Amino acid sequence: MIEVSVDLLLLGFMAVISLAIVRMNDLFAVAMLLSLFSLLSAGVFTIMDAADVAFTEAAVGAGISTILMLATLTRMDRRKKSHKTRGITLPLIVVSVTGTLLAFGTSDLPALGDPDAPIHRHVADRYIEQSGTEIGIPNVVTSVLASYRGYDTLGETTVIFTAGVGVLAMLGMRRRRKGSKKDPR
Amino acid sequence: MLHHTVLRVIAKLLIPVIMLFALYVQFHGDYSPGGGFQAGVIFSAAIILYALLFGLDTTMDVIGPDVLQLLAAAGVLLYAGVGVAAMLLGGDFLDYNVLAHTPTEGQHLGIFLVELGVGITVASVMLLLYYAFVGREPGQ
Amino acid sequence: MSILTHYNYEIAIFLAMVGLYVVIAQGNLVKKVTGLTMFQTSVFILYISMGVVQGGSVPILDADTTRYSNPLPHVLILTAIVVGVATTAVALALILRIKEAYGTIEEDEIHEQDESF
Amino acid sequence: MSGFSLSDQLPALQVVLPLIAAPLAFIIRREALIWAFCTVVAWLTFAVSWSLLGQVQAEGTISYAMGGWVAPWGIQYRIDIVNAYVALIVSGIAAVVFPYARHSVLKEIRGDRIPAFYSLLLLCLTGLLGMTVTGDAFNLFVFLEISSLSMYSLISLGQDRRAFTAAFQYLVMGTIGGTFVLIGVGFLYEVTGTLNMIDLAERLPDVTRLRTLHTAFAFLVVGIGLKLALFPLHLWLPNAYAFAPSVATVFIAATATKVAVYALLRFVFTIFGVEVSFQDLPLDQIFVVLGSIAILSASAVAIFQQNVKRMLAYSSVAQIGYIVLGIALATSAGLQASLLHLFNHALMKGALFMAMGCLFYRLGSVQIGDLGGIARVMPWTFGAFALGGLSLIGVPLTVGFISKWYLVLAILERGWWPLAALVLLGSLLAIVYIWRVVETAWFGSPSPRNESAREAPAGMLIATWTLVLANLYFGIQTDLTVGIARQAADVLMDGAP
Repeated sequence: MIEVSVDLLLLGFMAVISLAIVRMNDLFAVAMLLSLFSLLSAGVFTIMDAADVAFTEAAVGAGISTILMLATLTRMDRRKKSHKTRGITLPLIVVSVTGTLLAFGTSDLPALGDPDAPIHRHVADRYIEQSGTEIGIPNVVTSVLASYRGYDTLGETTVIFTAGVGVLAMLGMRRRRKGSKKDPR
Repeated sequence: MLHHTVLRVIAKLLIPVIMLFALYVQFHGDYSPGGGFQAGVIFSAAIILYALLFGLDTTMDVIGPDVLQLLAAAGVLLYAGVGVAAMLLGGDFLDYNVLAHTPTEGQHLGIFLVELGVGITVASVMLLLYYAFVGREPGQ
Repeated sequence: MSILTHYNYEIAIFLAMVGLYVVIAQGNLVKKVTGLTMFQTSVFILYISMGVVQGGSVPILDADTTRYSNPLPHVLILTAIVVGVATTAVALALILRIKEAYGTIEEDEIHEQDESF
Repeated sequence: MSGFSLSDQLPALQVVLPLIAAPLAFIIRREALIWAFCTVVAWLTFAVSWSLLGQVQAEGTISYAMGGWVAPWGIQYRIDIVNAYVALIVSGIAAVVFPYARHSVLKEIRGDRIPAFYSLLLLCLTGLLGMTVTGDAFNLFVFLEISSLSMYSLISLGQDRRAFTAAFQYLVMGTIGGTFVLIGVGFLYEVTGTLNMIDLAERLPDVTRLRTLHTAFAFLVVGIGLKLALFPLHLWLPNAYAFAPSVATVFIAATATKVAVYALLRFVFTIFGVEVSFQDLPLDQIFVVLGSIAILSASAVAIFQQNVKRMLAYSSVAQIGYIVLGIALATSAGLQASLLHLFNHALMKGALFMAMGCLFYRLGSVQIGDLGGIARVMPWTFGAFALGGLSLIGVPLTVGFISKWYLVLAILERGWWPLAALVLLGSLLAIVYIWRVVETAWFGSPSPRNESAREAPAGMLIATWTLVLANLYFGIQTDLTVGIARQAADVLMDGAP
């Protein structure tokens, strides 16, 4: 039971933070709240036994993304101007339709955690039962990531490379100024 | 630059530890959570910490952007290269079984190499991103 | 994980929709990116919830454990997280250039400038 | 172990070749060398597509297990006539775009960004081909994101500052689309336990959780619809095409939406099957409405554009309307018309945007007002535009006519004759917007700058005319394309094997 309570507590915090992000005009605060949002989701992942995912979300969402966002914000006005002119009707309709559809779709899913759900019975059980002998390493996530679905991971590495090339193409890379000791900030 | 002596001393002590942890995450991913991606992020975080305290220019002296661009490409090429090596040895692309005498040995070798490729690309791209964002001068 | 209910799905959907709302309704480009990240992160929670097995544990093989949570959603979401941060990086780089070119990152002010051409 | 055999490895090489070339192009750093290297890679990739198509025609469907792990445990590449055909379109366009790119890139892209630009083009090619040949639903998402990220970056490198906002808008809509696809794939996985497309197709008829299934369908159609600029999800497209660098526009306009259409067809026909898509769910009615509105409204808006690239972009939205209309018929003939138009539209839009690139190279503008009398100064460039325009309108002896002909036949077969009238009306509107450009360029009085302009460089013209001649060749010699499109349509209608 304790896990469920912690889970609900974390998700509740996330809900509060998400609403705060909607209201907030200070972009630095938004960036910090988003970082917190990611950190809490890492906690949720841990509770759901997804240790690798939690680790990554904490390092990426709460780490790198936040650094990049803050680095961007140093070049911006700190506060977002609050424009009241934008209509909120269309966004609300889009969001309600999408949300209702998602709720409709998930309402038909097997009970959460049901070990007999189709998702656990077809492909996944082989990974758990055979990876010990076929791959020979204990972390099943690593086995699937690097071997059974290693091609996806090559794609993932390519995605990161693409982002790197794309950002360099947009921002360029400054050459180091020889002899300059000036602090970049 | 402000002389945050305390911060600098602590950072100098911390950075090697963070790097060591990154290496642990990289090479212990078979047994515990972690792997190339997480290790790459942590490794880049160590250097970003250095850059925060000692300045971008000093950091660029340690690891220049040209080297990082080479490394970013090298990681992808290492990963894909393992796949091509498997092809040349008679398997399908990324079939690690053919890389060594026994399939499990091949799997170990293959996973070690591709995770290394991921780690190298991720660490260098993350640093490049940091350099690009912080070092950006309009008109560049 | 011991036992869970459908609440996980419903809260994750709520979070995803708040994120989507921020993307569509708010004109500040940084907030749009924030919304995208929230949207994606909440979908990740949805995915990982599907991988939960009651009484299961972290999928690292161990002689004493008999039941593990499903590793495949974890692998898929690891990839999706990476895609997410890659997208964020590209988006922020674009914002930086937009700010330099237009002097603002508010959508309506950008439109005004483009129309005055 | 059987040893290395090149012909067995072609499915992987189709994607791995440009994937490996992209980081290499990034680190070569010598402009001429990069260009030559990329061109060779594009041609090799085209050769691979060509031999794969031959293999599929001779021996039937090819299956390839990535990492040696058979489906559904590993990722499978599965190539039948449908994706062999789409891969040929994509790599064929790449094989013409790279030779064309040299001068245009030197002119439009800053020197220090050229390696990145070529690398991104190759990554885009990698992503699109990866989406095309994969047999795994999640792997499709990964390569979709590779192509998307490279496209956002390519578009942002345009010279106008609106390129940044266009790229940002596309990024936001594209990411929502990608996440929708992710949700759809997740729901499918949840109810079947598999990610392999064929395995999914076999297991879906037994699925009783219909609410989840139908939600997955909706998210996949909307998600892919965002990528293929299905009306009203097309808002990102006009500015993206108009303000991207010329080479990027040519490549993206000729290939990206085609691959998105392919992904849609794969999900709708192969995975869900005709029964779920058109009988349980009203996809045909939705697509008839959206397709018709797209043809009329986008063609009408195109008439009022001042920027010719933007005009052609709206025309692309209309052309997607034709393709969607063919799908909505849910008949083999309708699909054949759509598949034909994939190929033919790639040829005509490729040629037209290439001609635009030639104009931009000399004039630095593609506003109609700046094109006065240019046809007399740059006859080859403008001749290419005029012939491409005729093809777009659908004049006999061009590929455009073949597309429209088969589409109208398919419509009449279903007896939906008002739609046939709509297709003809679309052509009339196309005459109007193409004529506006031709009129100015032919009869307008040239400004001093236009008078002193010269014909575009030979390298660009040769590539442009290659596509123009292809428009004519495949408009007359239709056996190849019509035959393959027919086979592909039959494969799709049959659903999973």
